[in-house]
Amino acid sequence: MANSTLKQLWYILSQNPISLFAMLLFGLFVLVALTGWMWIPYDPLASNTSIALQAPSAEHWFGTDHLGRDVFSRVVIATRLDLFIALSAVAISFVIGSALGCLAGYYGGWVDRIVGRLADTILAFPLFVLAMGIVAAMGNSLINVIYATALINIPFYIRVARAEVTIQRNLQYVQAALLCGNTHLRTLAFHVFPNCLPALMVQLSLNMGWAILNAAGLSFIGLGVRPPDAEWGIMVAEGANYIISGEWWLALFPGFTLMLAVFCFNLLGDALRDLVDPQKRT
Amino acid sequence: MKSFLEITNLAVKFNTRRGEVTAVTDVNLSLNKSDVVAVVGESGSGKSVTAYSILNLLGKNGWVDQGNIEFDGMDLIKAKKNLIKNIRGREIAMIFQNPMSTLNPIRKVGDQLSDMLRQHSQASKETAPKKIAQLLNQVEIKDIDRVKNAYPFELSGGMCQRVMIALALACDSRLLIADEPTTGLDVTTQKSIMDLVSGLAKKNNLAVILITHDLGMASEYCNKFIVMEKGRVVETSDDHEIFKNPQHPYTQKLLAATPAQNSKVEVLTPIPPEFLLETPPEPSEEILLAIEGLVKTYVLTDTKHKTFNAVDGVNFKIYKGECMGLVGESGCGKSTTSRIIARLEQATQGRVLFEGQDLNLISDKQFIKSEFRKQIQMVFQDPTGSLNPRHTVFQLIAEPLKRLENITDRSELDSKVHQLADQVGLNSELIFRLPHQLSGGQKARVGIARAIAVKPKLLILDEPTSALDVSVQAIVLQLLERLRRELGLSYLFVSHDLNVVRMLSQRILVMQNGKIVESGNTDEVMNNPQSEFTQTLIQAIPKMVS
Amino acid sequence: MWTQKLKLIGQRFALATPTLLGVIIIAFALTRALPGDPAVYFAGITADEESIQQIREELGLDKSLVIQFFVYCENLLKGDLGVSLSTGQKVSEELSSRFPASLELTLTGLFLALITSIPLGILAAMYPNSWVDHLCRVLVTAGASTPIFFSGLFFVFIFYYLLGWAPSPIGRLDFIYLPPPHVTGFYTIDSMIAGDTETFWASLKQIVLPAITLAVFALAPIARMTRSAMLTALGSEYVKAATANGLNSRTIIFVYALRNASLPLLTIMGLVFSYLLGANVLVEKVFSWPGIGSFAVDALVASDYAAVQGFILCMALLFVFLNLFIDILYTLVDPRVGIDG
Amino acid sequence: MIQTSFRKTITALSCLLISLSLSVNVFSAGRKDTLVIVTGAGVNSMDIHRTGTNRPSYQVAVNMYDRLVTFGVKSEGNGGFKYDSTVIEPELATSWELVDDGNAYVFKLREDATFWDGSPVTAMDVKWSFDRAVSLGGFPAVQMKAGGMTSPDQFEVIDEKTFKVKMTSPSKLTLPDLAVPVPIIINSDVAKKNATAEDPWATEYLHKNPAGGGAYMLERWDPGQQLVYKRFDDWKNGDLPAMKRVIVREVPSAATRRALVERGDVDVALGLPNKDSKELADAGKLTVVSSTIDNALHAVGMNLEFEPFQNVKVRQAIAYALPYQDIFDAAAYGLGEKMWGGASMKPMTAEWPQPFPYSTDLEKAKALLVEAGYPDGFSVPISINLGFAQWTEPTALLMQESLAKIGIKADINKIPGASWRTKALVEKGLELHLKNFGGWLNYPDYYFYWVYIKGHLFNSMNYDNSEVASLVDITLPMPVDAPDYEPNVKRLMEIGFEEVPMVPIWQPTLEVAMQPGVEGFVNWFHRQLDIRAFTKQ
Repeated sequence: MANSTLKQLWYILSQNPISLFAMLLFGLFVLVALTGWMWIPYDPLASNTSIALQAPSAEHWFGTDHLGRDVFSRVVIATRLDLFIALSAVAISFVIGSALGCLAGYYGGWVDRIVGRLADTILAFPLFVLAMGIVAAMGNSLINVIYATALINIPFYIRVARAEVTIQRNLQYVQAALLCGNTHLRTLAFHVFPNCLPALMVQLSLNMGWAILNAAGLSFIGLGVRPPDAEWGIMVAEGANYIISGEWWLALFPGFTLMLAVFCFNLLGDALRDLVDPQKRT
Repeated sequence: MKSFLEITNLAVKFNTRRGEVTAVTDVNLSLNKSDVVAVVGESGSGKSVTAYSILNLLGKNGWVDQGNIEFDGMDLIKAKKNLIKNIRGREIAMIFQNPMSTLNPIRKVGDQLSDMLRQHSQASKETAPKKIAQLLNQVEIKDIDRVKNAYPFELSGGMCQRVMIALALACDSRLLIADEPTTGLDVTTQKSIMDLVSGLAKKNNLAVILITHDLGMASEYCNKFIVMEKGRVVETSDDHEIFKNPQHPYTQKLLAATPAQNSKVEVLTPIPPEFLLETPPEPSEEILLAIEGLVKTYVLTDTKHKTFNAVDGVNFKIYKGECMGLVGESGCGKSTTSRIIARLEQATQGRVLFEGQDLNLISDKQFIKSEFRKQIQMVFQDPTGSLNPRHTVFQLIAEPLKRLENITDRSELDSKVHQLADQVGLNSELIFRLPHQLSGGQKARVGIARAIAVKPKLLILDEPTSALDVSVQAIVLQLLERLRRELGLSYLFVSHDLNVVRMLSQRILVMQNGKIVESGNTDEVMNNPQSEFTQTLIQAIPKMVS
Repeated sequence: MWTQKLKLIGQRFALATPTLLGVIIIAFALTRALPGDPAVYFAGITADEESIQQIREELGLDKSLVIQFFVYCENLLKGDLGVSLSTGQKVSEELSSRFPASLELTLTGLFLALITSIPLGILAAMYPNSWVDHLCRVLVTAGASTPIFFSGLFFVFIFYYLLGWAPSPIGRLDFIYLPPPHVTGFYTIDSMIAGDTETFWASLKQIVLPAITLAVFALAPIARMTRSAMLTALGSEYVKAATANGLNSRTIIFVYALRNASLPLLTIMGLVFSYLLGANVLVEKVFSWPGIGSFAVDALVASDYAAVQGFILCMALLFVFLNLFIDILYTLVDPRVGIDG
Repeated sequence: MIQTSFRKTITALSCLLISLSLSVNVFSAGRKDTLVIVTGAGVNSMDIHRTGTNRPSYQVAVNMYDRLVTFGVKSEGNGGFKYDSTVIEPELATSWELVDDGNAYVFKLREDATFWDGSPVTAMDVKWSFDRAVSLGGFPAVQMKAGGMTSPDQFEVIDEKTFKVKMTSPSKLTLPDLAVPVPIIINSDVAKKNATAEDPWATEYLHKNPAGGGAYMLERWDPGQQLVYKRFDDWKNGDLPAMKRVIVREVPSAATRRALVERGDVDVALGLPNKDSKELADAGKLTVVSSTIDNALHAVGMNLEFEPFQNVKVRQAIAYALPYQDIFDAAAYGLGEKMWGGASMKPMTAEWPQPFPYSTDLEKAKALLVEAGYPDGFSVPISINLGFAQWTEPTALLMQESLAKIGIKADINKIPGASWRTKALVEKGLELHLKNFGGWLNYPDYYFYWVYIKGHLFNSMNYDNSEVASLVDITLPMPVDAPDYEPNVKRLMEIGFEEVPMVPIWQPTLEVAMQPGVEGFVNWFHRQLDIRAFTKQ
């Protein structure tokens, strides 16, 4: 059984070298996030104005920033923070969104209508602007960036969970579960929900990328992460002013890493979807 | 002289997630003009693949690995793409199962016909309407103007299939491949479609390949027979001799399993199981379930306050130990009735008296905790969909025990589950498998084991075999009959197939438009039907000519 | 059938009402929660307590939130969105003058995205798992993965600063040109109407780079949806039947598959559009585009209640109407809508 | 077949794109008499008296309106000019004299001065305008008050061309305060025509329609995009400006502004970050003007509400712990005047601003902390204004690092520009923060008045010292040549040195880059754009 799943995984990966690449990249990011602090060459926070704005070299692979900090070390150490923000945000929206979506999809009626309106209301805002507003209103802190990112992603989980539950609800195993003496809520939680997980996992992976982009966008306009903490978005923002004057490495490396991380999660979502449902891959 | 269509040593392979798979090997088939050939087999026998390879419709991941297909002297395997394109629809036409989804859902029927005509230069923009009318007339469609301007969803399944046939006839093709053309249609529609196809074939001198799982239909409409199993041809016959004297064991098994007008449940397998040879116990006089004035009303969502009675005043009784058949076409309300009895839905009106207690008076919450939840169980139509894909066989069978019998002790559960598995003939090594690792018959057994786990008094069988191949159906029917006798269960057997219901039931109810139109003892209903509807139903059953 | 469809459209309108109400409430709550006392902000650099209090009263900020809300709703009904404190203009005027700029940019971006991503998606669906498919997937995913502020900056750096191909990123028109007479508010269209080809080219040049930045970002959802919808359509029974009937591949792909695939595509257009409007905020910042996105960011930073609320309402309205438009389009393309719905 | 059609589409598209990009003609700054300026901030009103008018809008008051008097302007020799706070020159008034024992000024108005509509400028217009400035409340009233003008009663029309300003008591600030952007002369006939009962001062009208007689008129204003000035050819109140048309375009991104001026697409770029300015100056292709802003300081403020900072030793410890040179290098790029490393705790001169007597000495800082009873340090957030992230952020980062070395743990608290005023200046609740304040009137006592007196807006440190309060009170109206002036000012500075509620780091500069041949940027105390002096070859 495990063997056949592995076999299938291998088949998919061999058909899709890009998915394989994404998996490897994902592993790399996780590894960097977990162990980065052990092997970075410089203290990512230590400034040294005498070597500020040096181009990439053997000592400083990605160059140094305007305070003489090592860009490479900062990019590496930022991995953990970025993944943490995205993961927590996505976890929150996953829990809330899928719970609401499942209830709406299973019970229908007014529950569905209220949840649907809620999702519509959130989606009626340009999401990035809404996130900005929330952070600005609730206070400029990391935790609020997480909340804001979580909130704007909730509708997507509602939609996916709702759609999936609506399909699953009509399958006969749900009725079989009811006949076995399960209450509706229990049936939903222990029978229907686990079967919606694959679709939700796909959404989760895709949303990770989204969440990283969103958090980076917010810190780009100065919300969220506080300096001197290294975070990709804020590093691009800081570096943006230096591009025109020729110090491209300040923005390029964190921006590129950010792109690579989002890229990796998007492809991973694709690969997951392939595994879950080859027809639905988009 | 070479025959009209000659398939020799055909082997087809597919690239799938599990690697390269051989779908058919060594298939030989030859057919002459005006032949009507039946390719018979159960699912996975390779009958459709064979048909698709004729027109090179195997898709991107399939290919003809070996063999030859020659049509009227043309080599179709080596043929250039353009040639195949011109043969498709023009020389060889095809009709499919699920006619509703084989027509472009958002294009008017007339336009689709016109696409076809103009593609093959059978008509110009000006002459197309006339030609379309002719075609529709040919397939016995009366209100041509409506149908022409209709979208497929506005037509019934039978009507769509007629349109498909019209498409197939549009270019006066010489060979028609009909791939299970009546699957998914009601019995009465089935007959009219098949009559139409065979009539047109005769009239237009069409050769036909009929791909079907239904031996009865094959015997009624065809003159040549090919039986396939697991990608191989096991038996060929140029006449109906095959029905009298099947050579291959598989053909024998298939033939036995196919319900005929008079077949009994015990003879569905070549060797009848012993337990069925005993005389069945007489049903008791005690009433188990009484349905009185049952009504279920749905409010239609798209129109204002319009309602629709799915079940419209149904009355019947089921005695202890009896199997009651409930027959009707799709949408007649038979499923709703059974779901109300199983308490998966609430009745709008009427009483459901189970051992004298009106179940409708018990609230949902209480019902789940009450004894009744155990006493009424159900076996579902779709063996795959009714098993939670993430639960093992053990979990599936143990679920009702845990929930309803409150058995938590692992060893007790273990022994009970094994006992149940044994009872339904499920090998104990399958117990930790997941549903997708089981065959259709095994899944059906799991469903039955689960349903009888809490020792119900009434078991509702909702089309329990309609998704199964006939050979599997035979075994499941026998299993059900055995369980009824051994455990003294009462059944409400819901099905669209009179022939199947007949074999298990002592009494039969026929339903139409939410009402019961006929009820009585099985023999009476079958031999002397009173209502017109029952008569059509019985007539529509394909007769095995032997 | 048509009356039914009209009824359906009416229903959609009704459905939008609670959404709008929710938007008004959220907008109000959100903006009132913004930190920073606008009275202090607008009192000016050397104001004292007294003048701040005076301004606070002037703005109605001394009243309770409930009263402020009702006053706001009342004004709203009168079509009065208030005065933006940071730009000093009426919010309604401000929005209506800036709105065409955002819309022109977003629509151009969307148009560019559509004409590249739909063919890409179709190609990918026609050859699934081929190199074309992989390449398409990598390209669009890379586009969607690039933070828009990052790509915008580097586009400007490369195409304006280094290569000099693109004009300076200073909004809708270069200094030397005057905006064309206002008809639609879209400079490209208005200049065409006025017959001023020089201004037309100038405005087109200005819009190309920001629109490409946006388009790159929007490629992915459209291309992927096209691909999956096309795959579904191409794998469907009716395409198989059409193939068996010998229809040529052009008819099959465009008349049979693409038209069916356009339905799911239509449903995500609303989302893509709002996605683009959100992305607009950052693009407008980078390219100094005088649209409502950059206006909203500035207003948000300045705690400019009226402007933020106006912006949000404007967006919500736009979104509701857009969805309505899509619904109507959908009803027109898909005959099934309204019958079994 | 389909493929080919796609390919065609794509090829056609790329051809279109390429041809578009190739046909771009690089527009070099354009005609001789038109000047193109890019700036980061946008004008939001034509009326400086209105509530909510932002600082960049003061340029309208400067360029489209006249005042009675103005400050002198002197060349700095680098293509730039600077106002001279010591010289008051005529603008609308040709002469003035102190009357009534120094309690009033009488101004003679220029005989041939007209507004744009050709009507003559009269004393009635001046009176109406000044009445408006003191009556509308808010910022203009406060600024007028600084010059001792609070009530319309103080303004008197003597005749058509003679105007009198009465003071409640003599003050050296009254005349300079008439040279700031606030007391503009408005065409009162036009304004009154557009006034209503609810709006007697025509704020609605003047908000969008300037009505003045200044050197430039409004040609076009697209809020949030650009402001186009057109020269008023009959301007009599100064030398007729050289440029006929000036376009001020808003470009929020500093990097884009740099690119525009560097590529020659615009004539002048304002508000460049120090780094860009320095690099452009080093490159030598452009004229870069970098001049210090009078009476302005970038400083670290310590809030005395926060317990450790109540101890002067802690404040001094912080002053010794700042990495001045690093900050000056990384945040100011060496542009500006250093404000550390002063020679002695007593000021030698009355010059302001002058370096404070502190420099980086971590040992001393550590010792002071121990003395103050904080041997293990403490933790305190550093609050910075995101609106000025260019300098506040690197400064805070370097401070944070350095303070950590003496045991002070400081988290950086970023506050959006909009909330800064409330949090820092009104609530005065920020413990450790970076502040900048520049006094419009260039007197040290004026600076101390705003920053060192309890309750005053810019005293975000909550510093309270009765000696400072009384000294400022006495000194503020005092003429500069009064005998007590210098000792008083020195004493103020001495207290500032000793008590250090705020530690200045450097005196900032204003950075402007111009195309070669463009001259005439004036560094005004109000830091806003004056286009009247620009010339272009």
